[in-house]
Amino acid sequence: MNKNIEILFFGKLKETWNTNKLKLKTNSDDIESLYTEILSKAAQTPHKESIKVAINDEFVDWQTAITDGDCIAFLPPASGG
Amino acid sequence: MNKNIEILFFGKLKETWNTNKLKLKTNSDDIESLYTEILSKAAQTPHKESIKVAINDEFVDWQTAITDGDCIAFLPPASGG
Amino acid sequence: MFTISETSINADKLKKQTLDPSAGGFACFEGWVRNHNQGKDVTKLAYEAYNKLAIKEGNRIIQEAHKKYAITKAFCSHRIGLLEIGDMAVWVGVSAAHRDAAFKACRYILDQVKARVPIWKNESWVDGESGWIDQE
Amino acid sequence: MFTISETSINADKLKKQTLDPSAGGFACFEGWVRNHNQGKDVTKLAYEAYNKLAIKEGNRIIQEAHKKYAITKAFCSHRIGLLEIGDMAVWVGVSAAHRDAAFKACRYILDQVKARVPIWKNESWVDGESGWIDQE
Repeated sequence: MNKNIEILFFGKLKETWNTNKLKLKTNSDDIESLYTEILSKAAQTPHKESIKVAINDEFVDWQTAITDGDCIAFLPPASGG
Repeated sequence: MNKNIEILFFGKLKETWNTNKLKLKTNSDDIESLYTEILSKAAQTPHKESIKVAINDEFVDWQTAITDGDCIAFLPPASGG
Repeated sequence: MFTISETSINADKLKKQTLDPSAGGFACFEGWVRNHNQGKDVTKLAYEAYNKLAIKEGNRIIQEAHKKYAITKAFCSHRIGLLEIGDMAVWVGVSAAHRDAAFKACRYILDQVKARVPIWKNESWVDGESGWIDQE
Repeated sequence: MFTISETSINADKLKKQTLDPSAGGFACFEGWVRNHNQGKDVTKLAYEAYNKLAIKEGNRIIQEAHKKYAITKAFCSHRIGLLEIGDMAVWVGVSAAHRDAAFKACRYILDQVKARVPIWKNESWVDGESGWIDQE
């Protein structure tokens, strides 16, 4: 089923995807599939193992299901402090 | 040989000897002997193992020789901070 | 409490909030922007945050510190946006009855914030280049 | 540098002396007089020092911290005389390029000062009694 979602990119992942935000219609059922789907839009190959994912402002794991209207974020390793 | 010395007491040792300073003439050759000599003046029995000793503003050990004019200090365990 | 600050961090105010009449120990850490990092001359520095998640995660860390250590109060604030050399980037302060808990909780909060709170550093260098910084 | 202070410790001044343009990390500890210690209600507190030896030993500790850890500057000041509830008794601050050295050196200085510097605490309690305090 088609879902309308929003994707946020942070830090160096903004450069990887050349944007900080994507709105798209997806058939992907979970974040893992969504990530594979959007890899074709990436300018460089991201280091997937270091990426954390969030849905609607909360950390989740890669197997979390996507539902219509979700805001999904891809986060590189934190480098604050 | 007789030596003129000064003894300083700090912290609770002032209560033990009821003074913060003694001037005396002593035949004791080292601090250990001096301590034994002045024990008779103590109001309570001090806990010798916890006492540190100094001569002329520097830590020394109990076997250090006493010379004329020395200022000897008896120090209970530190409790600053 | 964990906060994100878009303007200069007010260390005096944070310290006043952290001190407590019942707590005899206060430990604090400040991180400052310096003109040199990992061998490069830094001209300026920007921090970006995923604000909502950063505030949630930062406050979870403060709560964890309260559970792990016998502390009275703990605050942490992280600056975001464009910072100049000499600006404060992060402040952590903890009050506690005893020094051991104050030190350990202060260190715990700082380490966990650096590792887990979604904030990213972007440096600009004298050679005109800039880049996102990987964790130390 | 280690100092003995017969009046209120000026934490702001000490902090300014400790911060350094090359050091991105600053760790600090403050010990405050509280109205309760080891289960007793404290009304006032006095610290006595063997000044000359305390200053020598305190500065030796600072030198040791410089040898053991990669730090930039370190200061410690201990208050003596009669203190009121709410007064600062001790301040330790360390600047360093990295947080680990700053934290460890700050803790080292505090612990060593408490253990080795000839300073003694005398407390007065609400029951009218007073006494010299043994180490924690």
